[in-house]
Amino acid sequence: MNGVELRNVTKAYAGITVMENINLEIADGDFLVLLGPSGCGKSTLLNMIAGLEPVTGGAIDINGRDVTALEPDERDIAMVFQSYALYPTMSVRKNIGFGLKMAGMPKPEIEERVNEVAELLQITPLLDRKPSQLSGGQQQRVAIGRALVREPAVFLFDEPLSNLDAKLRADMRIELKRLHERLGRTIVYVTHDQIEAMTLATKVVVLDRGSIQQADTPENVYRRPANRFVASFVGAPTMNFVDGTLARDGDQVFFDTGNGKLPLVDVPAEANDLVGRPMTLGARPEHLMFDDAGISARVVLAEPTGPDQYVRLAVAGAEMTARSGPEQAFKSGSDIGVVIDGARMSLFDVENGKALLHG
Amino acid sequence: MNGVELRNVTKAYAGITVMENINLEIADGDFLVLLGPSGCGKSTLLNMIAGLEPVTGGAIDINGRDVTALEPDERDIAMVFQSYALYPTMSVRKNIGFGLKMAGMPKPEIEERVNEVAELLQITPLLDRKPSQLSGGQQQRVAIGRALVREPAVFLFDEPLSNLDAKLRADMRIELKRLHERLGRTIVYVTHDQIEAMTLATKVVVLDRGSIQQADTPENVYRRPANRFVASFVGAPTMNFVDGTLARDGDQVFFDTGNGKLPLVDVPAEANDLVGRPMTLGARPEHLMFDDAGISARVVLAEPTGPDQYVRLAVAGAEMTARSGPEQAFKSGSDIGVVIDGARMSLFDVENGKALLHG
Amino acid sequence: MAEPAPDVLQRSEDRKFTLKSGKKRWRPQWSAGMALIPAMTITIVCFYGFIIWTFVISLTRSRLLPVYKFTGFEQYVRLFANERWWTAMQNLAIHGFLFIGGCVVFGYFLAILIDRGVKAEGMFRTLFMLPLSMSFIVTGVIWQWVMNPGLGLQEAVRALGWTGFEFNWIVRPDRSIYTLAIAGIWQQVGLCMALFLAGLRNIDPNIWKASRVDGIPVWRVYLHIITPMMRTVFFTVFILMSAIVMKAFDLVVALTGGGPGFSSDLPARFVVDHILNRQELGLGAAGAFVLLCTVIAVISPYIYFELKKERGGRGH
Amino acid sequence: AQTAEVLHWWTSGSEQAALGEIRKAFEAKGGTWVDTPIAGGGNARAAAVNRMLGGDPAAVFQFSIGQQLRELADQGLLANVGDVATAENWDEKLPPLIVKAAKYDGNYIAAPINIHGENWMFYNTAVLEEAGIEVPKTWDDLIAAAEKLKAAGITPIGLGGQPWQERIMFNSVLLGVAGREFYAELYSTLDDDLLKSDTMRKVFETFAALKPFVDEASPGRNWNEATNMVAKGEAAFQFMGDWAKGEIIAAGIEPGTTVGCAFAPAIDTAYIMTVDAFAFSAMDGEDATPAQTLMAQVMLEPDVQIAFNKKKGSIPARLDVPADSFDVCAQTAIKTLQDKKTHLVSTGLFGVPSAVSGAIDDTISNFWNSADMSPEEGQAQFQQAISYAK
Amino acid sequence: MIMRYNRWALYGLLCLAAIMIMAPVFIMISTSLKSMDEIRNGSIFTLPADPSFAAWRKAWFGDCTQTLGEKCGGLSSSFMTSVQIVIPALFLSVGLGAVTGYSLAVWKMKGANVMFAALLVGMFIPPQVTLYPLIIMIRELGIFGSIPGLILVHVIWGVAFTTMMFRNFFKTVPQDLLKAARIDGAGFWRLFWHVMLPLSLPILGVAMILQFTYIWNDFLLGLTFGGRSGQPMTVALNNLVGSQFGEKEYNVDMAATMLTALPTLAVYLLSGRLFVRGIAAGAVKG
Ligand SMILES: Nc1ncnc2c1ncn2[C@@H]1O[C@H](COP(=O)(O)OP(=O)(O)OP(=O)(O)O)[C@@H](O)[C@H]1O
Ligand SMILES: Nc1ncnc2c1ncn2[C@@H]1O[C@H](COP(=O)(O)OP(=O)(O)OP(=O)(O)O)[C@@H](O)[C@H]1O
Ligand SMILES: [Mg+2]
Ligand SMILES: [Mg+2]
Repeated sequence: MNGVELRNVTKAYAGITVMENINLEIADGDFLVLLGPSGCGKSTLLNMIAGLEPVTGGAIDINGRDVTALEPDERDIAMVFQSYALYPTMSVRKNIGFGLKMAGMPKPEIEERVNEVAELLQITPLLDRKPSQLSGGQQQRVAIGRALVREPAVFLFDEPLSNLDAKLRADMRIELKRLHERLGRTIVYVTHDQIEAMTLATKVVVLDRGSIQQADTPENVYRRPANRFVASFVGAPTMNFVDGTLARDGDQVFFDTGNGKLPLVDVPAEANDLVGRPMTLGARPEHLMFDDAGISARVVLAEPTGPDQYVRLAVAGAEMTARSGPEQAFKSGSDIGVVIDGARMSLFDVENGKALLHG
Repeated sequence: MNGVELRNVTKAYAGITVMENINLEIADGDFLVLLGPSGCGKSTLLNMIAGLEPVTGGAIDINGRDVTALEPDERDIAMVFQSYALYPTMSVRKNIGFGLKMAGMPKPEIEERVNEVAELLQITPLLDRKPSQLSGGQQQRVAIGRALVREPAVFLFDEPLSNLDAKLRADMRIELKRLHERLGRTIVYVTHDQIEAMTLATKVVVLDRGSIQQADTPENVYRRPANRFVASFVGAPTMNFVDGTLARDGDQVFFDTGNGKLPLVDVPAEANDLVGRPMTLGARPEHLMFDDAGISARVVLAEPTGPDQYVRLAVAGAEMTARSGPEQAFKSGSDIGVVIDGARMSLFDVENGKALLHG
Repeated sequence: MAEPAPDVLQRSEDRKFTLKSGKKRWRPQWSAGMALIPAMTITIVCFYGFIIWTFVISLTRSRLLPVYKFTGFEQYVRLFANERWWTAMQNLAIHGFLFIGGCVVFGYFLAILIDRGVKAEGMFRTLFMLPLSMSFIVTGVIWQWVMNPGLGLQEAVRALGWTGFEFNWIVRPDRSIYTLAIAGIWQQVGLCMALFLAGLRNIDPNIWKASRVDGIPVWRVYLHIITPMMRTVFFTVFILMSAIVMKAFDLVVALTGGGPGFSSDLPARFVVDHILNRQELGLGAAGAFVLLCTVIAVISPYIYFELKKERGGRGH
Repeated sequence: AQTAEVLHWWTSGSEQAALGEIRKAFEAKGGTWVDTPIAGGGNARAAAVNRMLGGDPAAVFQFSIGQQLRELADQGLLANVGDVATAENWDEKLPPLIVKAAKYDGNYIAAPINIHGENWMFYNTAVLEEAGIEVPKTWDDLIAAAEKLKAAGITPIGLGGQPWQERIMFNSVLLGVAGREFYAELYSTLDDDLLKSDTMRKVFETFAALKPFVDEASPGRNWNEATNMVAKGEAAFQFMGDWAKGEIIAAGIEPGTTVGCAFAPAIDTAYIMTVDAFAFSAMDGEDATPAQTLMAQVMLEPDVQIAFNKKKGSIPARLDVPADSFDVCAQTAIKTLQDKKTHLVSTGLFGVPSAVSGAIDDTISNFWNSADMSPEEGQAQFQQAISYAK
Repeated sequence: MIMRYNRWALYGLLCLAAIMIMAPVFIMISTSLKSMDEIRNGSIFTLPADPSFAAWRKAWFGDCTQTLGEKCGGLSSSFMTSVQIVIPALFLSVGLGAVTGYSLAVWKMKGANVMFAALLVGMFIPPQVTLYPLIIMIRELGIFGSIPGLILVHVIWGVAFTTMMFRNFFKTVPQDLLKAARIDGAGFWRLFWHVMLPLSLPILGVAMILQFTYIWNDFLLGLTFGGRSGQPMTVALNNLVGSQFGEKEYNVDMAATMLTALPTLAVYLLSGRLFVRGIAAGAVKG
């Protein structure tokens, strides 16, 4: 198989297991994003693919070749680091071309390839500068150039945009996306920014404490999180969670928290089986809808962000966030009616957090 | 007057002027956010208020007292830094109490106030740890505690959340907002993250290259930017800009880019005066609306972010971004009709970028 | 929210702790100036004052004791006509080059070896630094033994059967200067190793990862990437070691006594010998002054470097 | 309160024992001796001067007599012990050259306590016998003998390759080749004509001819190791001062038996003297304190002179003490010195200004250690260095 | 496999270096355990046939049968003097260096760089060269020939080095930390005492170790400025090993040398790790 395959990969540092039994297939041309909180093992996984960290157990294939015992430069990969890791004393040109030189490529050819890559990344005018004379965004571009020029089968990115400011990050994100579309090469990309994950990925892998929580399309990860961890990690503001039971009053389905009944609309039929069972309801802010017929909620705080407005509500003994347009005025302390979009909600097992149903 | 007042403040480093003639009034209890690109002078301004950098010219009043010549600790201010700047060798308790100790407060009283603040910030269990044993978010909380305990008239924050990851940043943001509401103390807050600016501020000051571009409520800064710089800096994805002329065809108003006519709906009456004059149209992504009756636009790229979807469109010779809900499917290369919400658009002078009209 | 605000939210009425009365207060900058007084006094009086004194004395025919009868630049004429002085200056160049170069090369090499992630790193590190605890006198005494052709290494190797083995530099006028470098390097290589090791540890580990992905052989990474990044460390080592070279006195006395003849003499010893033993204070002072001028010529690039670097950046 | 601090560089066992004799006598007379030993003449002299400059002088300090001592007196740093000297009539009892060096302005500023001879030749009698060699009387003899010894696999000359040792050998050659008058005149006038003379060139030629007869390990060697070479029969000759006797005795040999002593080959008889002396700091004013006076007096008492010098290996500074209790070498020396024409000064610690002395050491050592330097070049350098230094 | 061989070569080289570096020390120790006869007749590389600590005893206590009265000439008598010199001199010179370095690095004063550069020159002046004016200065201060005078001299010749260490370290302290402390109302001294000094512990360790070595091993300054009462152990060592015209007892010489080096040796053995960490903390960041 082309692409990358991890088979039963395990990793331990000094006897402490940090990654257990990872199985993952990355198809050729995929843009795979590894998402997860700090310390969950994203970098470790990436380093193992790159060959920078030996695996403790299991095997890694790249383009159908078992590379588990190979050196990084033999694996047909390239890597971009959060700290850029440019060679500070070399010019941009040398930074990009050094790997080729080491591989014994003749000079004119190196020159040509460096120029092509520079053209592509629009850094031709910077080629003779030192990294210290570049801005953060430019440095990141050079780092990408250094990876690009190797024309590897797989690109590995470790939080490449974290050191950039918000505006630049958004721009670079779009550039990366375009680059992927043009090159069609496999990319494994680490981030803990879920906007990046959602917009860039063709496949998202959510990690927590060294194990894979969900590996799916961005849409599914957002819409159909496999468990409560994924649901809470993906999405900002975070999903609202309340504990309670599903109840039915004629046609109307409620979620009873014990302190009030949240009305749910458009609930799928499968929910009937779950009535009466204690569980956790998850509802994203944009799926709370204002409706005078709904349960009465007290406005705690309204945060206008420009295009939207996030409203903190005290409802049914819980605190929840709803999203609304920027126009509507919310007065702190006033009351408003709320219903929940049952067609978009998620229900989780109270015990193990597994998803029971997605609306 | 209570609050902070800057009168004709100028700052030069080694003869190079970096801030010119800044006049700014910060009312008592305001949450003022300084927003601007890197290097525009936000930190410099904050440091001048704190007394950490001497002003080159002008004067600064805090609570009606001219503090221009005073030392930082005499100014009745407290400051929180991006890097937290906790004293690495002191326990959390000592970090928080250090300022009081320096001011000669008796031990039991210090103890009491440190405990109160710790209680408030929910860091009581951490009091005996060293900063290195805390997570980023906890460190930031301690840094805030250190400021809080001084009970200053003005709090100064220099990008306090930039070093935190996205999730934590969102949580801390809400906490800060609450804190401000409870304390009612004046806050001056530096950031280059416009979401923070929008949600936290009662007043936003946008700086560029050492001068104030706009000082207004967050809503006005977003909705009625004073000039093109402010319009482009605030908002993500950024506002769409196209150059052209306003044209009228009967009831229908268009914006003619030379390559096509963008239909505008609900254009305010004042726009009539501007017809025919060359100018720049600014329209935010959420104000591009899909309407089969509109101008035909080609879909370049669709980026689903979870709750929303950003669609890059090639239209009338320009590239623009529109926002839509997550459900609608956009096929790259397909065509779709678009109109612009004239009631929300902004028009800018081509030459100096000043706003001519807000819809 | 109706939650009652705790006390801390009310500003204490008693604000005297944070607000002192408005009158002019003692400024910390003044304390900073005051704190510099002792060091500044030492610098002006002891360093520069004494240099000037040395210059003044070099213009006199002082012998055992300073006498202020000026004879113009006669001492310099004598100094420059003195073959021993020129040998010493030439030796300074040779020794400086070999000693500093050796310390840098071997220190860096050892640091790299240790940095390759060896077990028992602490043991090697400590072993390499042990000679540092010895004085130059002791170092000289030990090496005098080891290098003595009749007693030391040469004899020992010959006793093992290699009768042709020769290691008699210490008694050869054309080689004895190299023995100073050997003993000096032995003593100081540990410090250099520690400095370099610390520098290597400060290198961003991602640089290593990047170079592995690029497939760069380890030696080339050190040569082309790491070494240029360690410029400040090299500079620190250079400064520390050149201070030692300039002051080299004890080692010469203990190891070769400047000999054979004066073939391994160094300026510092020349000067001290003339001032303290020869009762040629004036001549010694002239030598000292020339030596100090050499010092200043050597370290002024460093001074310039310091000033420039700090004007450029703005700290952290 | 007859307390005197005595600063000296006699730290080895025999030196300490010798000095102990003076101390015993001093304490017997009611003095209190405060001992400050500092090893190494250079160190001790520097310390003595520095302490004087620093206002914390040692009352009595070992120093070399001659010009540098006079310079101290010039600065008013010394006390004179003229009263003792007059009372004891030192002028008569000490060799005139020493008297001259110990005086400043007609007053004694130091007490010379012994005389070491520098032009001694020690030899291993067994080795000479085995090789069938007589004790050489001229340098040519010596060179001929050395050739033979070398062929027999014995190091002809045991030399400690340090400048001062090389200079001792050179001065012996100078004396032996040019004669005592030349020697005396050369070092008292430092005259250019003499330095450039043919005689001088012959001296350098002879000296250069000795180069092949030392072993490879010679440079840097301590004198006592060289002495041991002679004692053990590894080397045949050593040209060294009479202090070498101490080392010979330490090796269990009585001087004059297995290891013999003779003057270095020479065309006439002379004794190159070097003197150990103690000077007196001005504690308050020019005049010596009672403790200093007592010390000066004790040091030159005949009994003390004998006891001290026997342990030290030197001969008394006073030429009027009985010689019979000394060893044969010392007796020879004492006898020789009765003739004032034999009195010569060493260039080491007195006799010539220390700048000249240093220049001599430097050039001699340089010449000795430069294999390819011709005698002419050596002579020229010698002359030039002296003319710059004087 | 290649990795395996590389590893062997690596350890081989390290061990070789270690042996070369340690060999002279072993020679010293083994010689100090031999008798004089064995030294005269054997090679310096052979191990002592009959190890004996007699030489060590003699070096430490001296030989009372030979010497003049009150002192037996051993090192023991001056050990305490050395300690009395080293401890105050160490604290004062490191303290002064810390304060000066702090003041130069943290408080952006005009001319701080010039002053620093000027001070650096002091690191290159051989102290012997300016002995006379220093003697006169110390005399005028009325502390010549006493331990305080000697301490002052050590402070003078140590200040350039310690200042450099501390200044370079303090330059790496983040500006924000200093700002925070100033807002907290910490002035010059309190900022130093409460914030900077605790921060500088690693570099303090390095400066202390090196200064300790320099001061402990000093001979000339002790000889010149210590007077009679302030003669450090190195002077006693010199008296043992440095006499020009006496007999040589190499075993005692070596034992004495080892004894003199023991305190510094111990310091290095105990603090090797601290040393590298300290240097890493800033001495080399320039
Ligand atoms: N060299 C190492 N030795 C021991 N433990 C390590 C090492 N490197 C990483 N770990 C541990 O492995 C786990 C995963 O670390 P990793 O760096 O992969 O996290 P991450 O997801 O990249 O975090 P971040 O978002 O902060 O970069 C962490 O618990 C970490 O403490
Ligand atoms: N100490 C200094 N010396 C010289 N120039 C300085 C100094 N400090 C700041 N500047 C300059 O002043 C300008 C404003 O800097 P400032 O740090 O206030 O920017 P900022 O808005 O805080 O940027 P950022 O978002 O990167 O923190 C910049 O051009 C900067 O280069
Ligand atoms: Mg990571
Ligand atoms: Mg800033």
